[in-house]
Amino acid sequence: MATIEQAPPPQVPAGPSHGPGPDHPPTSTGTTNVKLAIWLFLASDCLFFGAFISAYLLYRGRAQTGPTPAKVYSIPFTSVSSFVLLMSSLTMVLALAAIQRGDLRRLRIWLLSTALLGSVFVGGQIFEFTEFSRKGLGLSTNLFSSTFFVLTGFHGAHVTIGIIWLLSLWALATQGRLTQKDAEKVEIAALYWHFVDVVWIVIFTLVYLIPTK
Amino acid sequence: MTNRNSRRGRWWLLLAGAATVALAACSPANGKNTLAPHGTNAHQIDNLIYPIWIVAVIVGLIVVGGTIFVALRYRQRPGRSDRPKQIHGNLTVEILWTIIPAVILAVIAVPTISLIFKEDATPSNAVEVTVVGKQWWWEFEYPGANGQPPVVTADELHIPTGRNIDLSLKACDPSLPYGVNNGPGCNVIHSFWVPELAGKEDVVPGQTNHLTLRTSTAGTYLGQCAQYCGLSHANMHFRVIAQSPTAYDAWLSSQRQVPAVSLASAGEAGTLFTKTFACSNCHTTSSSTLSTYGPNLSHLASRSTFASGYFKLTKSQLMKWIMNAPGLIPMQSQDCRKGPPGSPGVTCVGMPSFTQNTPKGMPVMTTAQAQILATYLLSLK
Amino acid sequence: MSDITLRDDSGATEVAGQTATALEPSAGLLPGELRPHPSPLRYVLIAVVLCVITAAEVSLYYLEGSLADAVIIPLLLVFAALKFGIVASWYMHLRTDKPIFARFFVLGIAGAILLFGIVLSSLQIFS
Amino acid sequence: MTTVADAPTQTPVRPPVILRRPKETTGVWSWFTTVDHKKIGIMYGVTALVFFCLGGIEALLIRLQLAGPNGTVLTASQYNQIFTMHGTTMVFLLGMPLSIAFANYFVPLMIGARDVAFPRLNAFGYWMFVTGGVFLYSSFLLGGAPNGGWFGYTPLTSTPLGLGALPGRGPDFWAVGIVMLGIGSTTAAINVIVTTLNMRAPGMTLMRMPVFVWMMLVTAFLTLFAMPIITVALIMVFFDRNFGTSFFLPAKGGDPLLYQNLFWLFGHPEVYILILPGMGIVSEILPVFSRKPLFGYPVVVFSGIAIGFLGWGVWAHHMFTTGLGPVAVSAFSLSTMLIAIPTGVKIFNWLATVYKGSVRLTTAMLFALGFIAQFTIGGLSGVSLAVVPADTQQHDSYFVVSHFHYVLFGGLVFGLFGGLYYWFPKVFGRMLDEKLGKWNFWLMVIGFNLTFFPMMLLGIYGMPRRVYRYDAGLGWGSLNLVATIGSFIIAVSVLLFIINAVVSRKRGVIAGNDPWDGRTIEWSTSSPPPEYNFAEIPEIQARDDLWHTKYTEDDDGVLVPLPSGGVDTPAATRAAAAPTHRIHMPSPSFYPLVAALGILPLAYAAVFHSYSWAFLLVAGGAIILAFGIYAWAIEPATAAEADH
Ligand code: HEA
Ligand code: HEA
Ligand code: CUA
Ligand SMILES: [Cu+2]
Repeated sequence: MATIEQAPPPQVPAGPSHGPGPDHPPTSTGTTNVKLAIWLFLASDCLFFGAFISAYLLYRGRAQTGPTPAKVYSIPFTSVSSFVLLMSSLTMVLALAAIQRGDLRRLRIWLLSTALLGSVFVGGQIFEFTEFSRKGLGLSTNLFSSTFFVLTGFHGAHVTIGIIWLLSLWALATQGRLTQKDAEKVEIAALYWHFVDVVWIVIFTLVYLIPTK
Repeated sequence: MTNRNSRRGRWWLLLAGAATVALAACSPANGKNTLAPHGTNAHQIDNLIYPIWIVAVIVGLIVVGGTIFVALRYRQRPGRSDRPKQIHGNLTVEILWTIIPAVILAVIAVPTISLIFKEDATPSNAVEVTVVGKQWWWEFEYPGANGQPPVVTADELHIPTGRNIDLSLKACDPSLPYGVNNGPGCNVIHSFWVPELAGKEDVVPGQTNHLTLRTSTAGTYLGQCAQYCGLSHANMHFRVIAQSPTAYDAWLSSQRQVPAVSLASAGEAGTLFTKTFACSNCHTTSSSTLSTYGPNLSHLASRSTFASGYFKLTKSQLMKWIMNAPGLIPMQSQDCRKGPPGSPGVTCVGMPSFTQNTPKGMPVMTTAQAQILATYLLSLK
Repeated sequence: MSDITLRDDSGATEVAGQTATALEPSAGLLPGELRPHPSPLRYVLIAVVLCVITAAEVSLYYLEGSLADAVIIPLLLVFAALKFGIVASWYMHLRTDKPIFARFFVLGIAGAILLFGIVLSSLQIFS
Repeated sequence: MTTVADAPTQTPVRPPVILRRPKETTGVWSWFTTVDHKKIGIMYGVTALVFFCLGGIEALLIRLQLAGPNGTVLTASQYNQIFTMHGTTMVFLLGMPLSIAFANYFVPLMIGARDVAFPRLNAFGYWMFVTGGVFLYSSFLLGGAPNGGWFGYTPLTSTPLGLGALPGRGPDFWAVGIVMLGIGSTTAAINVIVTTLNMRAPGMTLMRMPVFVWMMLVTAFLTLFAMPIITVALIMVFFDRNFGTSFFLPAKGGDPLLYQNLFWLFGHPEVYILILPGMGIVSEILPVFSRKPLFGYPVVVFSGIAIGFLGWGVWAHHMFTTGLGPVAVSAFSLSTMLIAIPTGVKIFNWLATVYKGSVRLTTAMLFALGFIAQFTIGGLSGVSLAVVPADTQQHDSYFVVSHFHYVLFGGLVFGLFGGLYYWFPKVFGRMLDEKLGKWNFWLMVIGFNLTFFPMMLLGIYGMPRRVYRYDAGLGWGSLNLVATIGSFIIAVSVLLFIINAVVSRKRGVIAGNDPWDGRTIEWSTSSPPPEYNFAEIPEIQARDDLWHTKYTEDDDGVLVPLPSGGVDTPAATRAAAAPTHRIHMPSPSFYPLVAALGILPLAYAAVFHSYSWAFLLVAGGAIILAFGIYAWAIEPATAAEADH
């Protein structure tokens, strides 16, 4: 028990070196609780999307009535919106890099652009959904449409939550309440955002690009 | 513990054997006892499971006995040191009690898997019957051979002894008239179980499962739906009547006959059946080839039970049923008189009451009317 | 004595565990990171790579019919996996972070693929 | 904040919060705002036990109905609601939360932490559990309780209300309620994992952690990965019922077996979620009352992990009769049998722990021993179920009902009761009465076996489960009567426990820090522990750290008390001493409760969305939820006054 005296916890200097400030006390694994938690959540979310994706894969060929996937997909359109979401990942890391440097102006710019790109994606999705229903493919038209809407809809809901999160961070940043030492707050949001992007990468391939009978 | 004393081992074996024998001996002769097999499949299962149960009882006795033993033997008491030796583990014994169960399980697995495949094999030279599970009764369809139409009946499955019966289990047979795949009331999972003949097999909408029955003992075996299927799952009975092949053939050809009394010649009963109470929305009495929403009644009187085999087929019982079926077996049938099943706005699972909950403008059934109907139905041999 | 527990004064619950692996403050690193993040330029380059792969994916789509499905589908899957891997390892920093995060993530993904793969094959999707 | 010395008077710039920061740490209101893991643990425990009584009363109704042929206590419709709610309650509102109660209270104490990693999230998880439970039970008053069985097979449950396959809105309540509970248990799982991985005291390596902590860690991972799967399945059920989709409606090509796969992909890990905590508790109790270390600690830990992994590969053993085909069925039969191996290792290691020990048959120990014996019976009947041809006879019969009550009641509940007797003194500072405890135990053993052993026979004699009545003349009457009598004996024993707990809490013998001569560090702090758990975070030097301050082994490995051992050691004194410095604990907060309350109207709106007023619920719920989350995010974990 005497060893406790020899192992004083590291005194963490606050200040320009934006290492873990007093908000980041030592932990057994050397990582913060929040970061561990967000990764656990993302791991769990893999099974969430996995279940929806498998339902989609099971049912995509089983459209009994109504238009088939090939009839309704507009690959150029979806490619563009996939591209937009992909690029939002870039702006997201740039935002993180900015706050790590302490460049708060760029932080705000990149946060806002990420949120904007995300909104463009969601907007595109809404457009796509209305387009589909115009072509006679509603949520309940057939199994393909049900699984499609539910899968992409829940993905869109994830994106929307991400947008709200980013805008909240942006609002904090504009009030000067998000500074260099809060880099981790941005990183957590970024991890969530990239995850949503990565899920879309999978959806884009499995749902849109792979040919259906 | 075991190899030190093989005499004790034998004692356990004896005890376990005795326990399982007792299990079988004390079991009721209730027509549903899995330990009283009369079918090939049920026999095979019993032969497989008895030795496994004996192993299980032995393992159980070792563990339960061991628990009681260590608790009592090493109990703290005056005169016993309370400073036991600190044993942190022992890899050898731990490996041992990993391997021994593994070996036991491997031994169990071999006959298990061989029987799985055996049961799955398509039976040769089999009598084919389609079994349709509906909320909450069973329909049986005998395919018509050489251009003959099929025979559709309910509640009682007739099979010939000494033959393989290949049952196709479906939730609905779309190939038959009115066998609407999406008709209400025939869209949930059931499970076909005749414990004394064979293990159960589910009836899953959208797929066809198979089960092979075979028995050499003529007799009546009780069956019941085993998968929870809603309000009256508990009442979804049926029976299997195993007959000699000649008796079976005779039965089947009698079922193929045109019903004894035609609707047209039934007089007032015909009007009541088709018009006044629109029984014909759900049943037919004129053709044993039709699958209908409710049981096909063309040869009702040739059965000994009705309503999922829940009631003996007597006139008084039948009258009670006709007048107020949901009073005898719970059903979700408040809407049933509003229109044929499946029509929009009609939530109907089961048979309505004709004396209660009558929609405006519709007649309430009198006892006299019920009697006319029952008499008519009981004339349908 | 009480100076030993000075960490307590930073408040919060996170006070509890203090072990040898405690966070060392080191410039530019967020907690849990082993190596610094790439430069913004590198990020942009990665984005370019991602765009190229996406372009390849979309062009593959337009080759459907002229190329056998047996070629297209595996290629598409490989491309998707590649993009997934790049984003996860560079943008999500799994490359430079402590391996514990990658382990969780792989557990989730591999678990999902394995389990749902079995489910789908038991439902005869592949036959 | 009882422990904080006078706080500075000057108030720093406060973030804009609308609700005043709650300060009370005692009194009724403090329970609504507390973020203390111990208080939340107690709340989990009490609430779960209340639900146990509700589920138990439902069980008694079931038993009354089935006591004889053609029972008339309940109608068919009532019976179906009752057994569904009984299963749902026992699994989601007793089993999981009571385990979480122990985890909440004891994981931080056993690893030497001051609190869990996310105290407010912890509170939120609890409030989700309460609101989810209340939501489920409110269905009795609002259009009928769930009635599709605890695994809610489709298409029965997913058929839209209007088609009438199942009466009432029960399945809607069920789907939404389970999703709510899932949110709660997922947050709890994340909390347990992060706490265990990150907040261990110095020296508390993974292989020094108490087995209970290990098992909770495995359980938390299972929860984390199982919950999303059932969430998806329930979302699809909900859409089928309400939005015209046909995921599981065969008439339009949907596949009911997809649901079964998804459900059991959750459901089987779920049963290990339920049993592993019990196994952890037993692994704590046995060594203490045998005065011997756990036999083969690493093997017990690894077999727990192995069960966690293997548990993912067996789900289709619930679907042996659905026509999967012989290959799939054989594979799942084998994988199911495989689980018996690590489980058996645990059983034998436990017996070896007691073997040649110095056994004190306290109530806690009796429950642990009862666990071993009865769980084994349940496990062995499980192996019989894994033998597929036999399962085709036993499936959906009372044999299965007997199997899972032997493992769930004989295992889980016995383990949890053992835990209650074992840890009650730590939590409340007073001992539970041992005499009443023994009555409690023996009545429960007798009642339990009287109830559930006959069910095994009933299954073999052909009685299907989930039937509200059976005919006379099937020979099932007397065995059912025995089961009913047994269940009332269980009820008496539970009643004795409640009396014991209520009385002992006030008048029980004062426990002291270490009443059982414990081995793990939760016994080194005072009973009940102070808000900050340990005045000083202990430095861990060995597995069973506390034991090493009291005892050692001589050359032959025989136990030898240390002359200066026990509560007088410097370490123990230090741990339990009054703190010499200020320890800031996270401050109470309203917002976890607010956020959870925001979800409640949303849940009702989901069920009643077709009514015109439902949008009011949506709006109200969304506003409350958003307010709760934002205020929570902005509010510092520790109140402003304590910051400087
Ligand atoms: C705590 C919960 C729990 C636990 C731990 C288990 C453990 C096991 N269960 Fe059980 N099970 C349930 C809860 C649980 N189960 C529930 C709730 C259901 C029904 C759900 C429903 O339908 O409502 C169910 C249903 C169920 C079925 C489906 C039955 C059916 O519906 O047809 C099967 C089939 O294989 C099964 C098997 C097993 C096996 C093999 C184990 C094994 O893990 C057991 C292993 C333990 C031992 C075997 C004993 C100790 C070992 C030894 C002493 C070693 C030596 C042993 C041998 C050599 C054999 N269980
Ligand atoms: C942990 C899980 C658990 C526990 C502990 C229990 C406990 C009990 N169970 Fe349950 N049971 C399930 C999980 C559990 N069950 C599940 C999952 C199902 C399947 C459901 C389905 O098919 O969908 C099931 C189904 C089930 C059935 C089958 C129903 C059917 O298929 O038709 C039966 C039948 O007897 C039954 C009986 C009992 C009994 C008598 C108890 C008893 O041991 C209960 C003992 C408890 C009490 C008796 C409480 C006593 C308390 C008081 C009396 C105090 C009163 C208090 C105050 C007034 C303050 N259970
Ligand atoms: Cu049909 Cu139960
Ligand atoms: Cu299982």
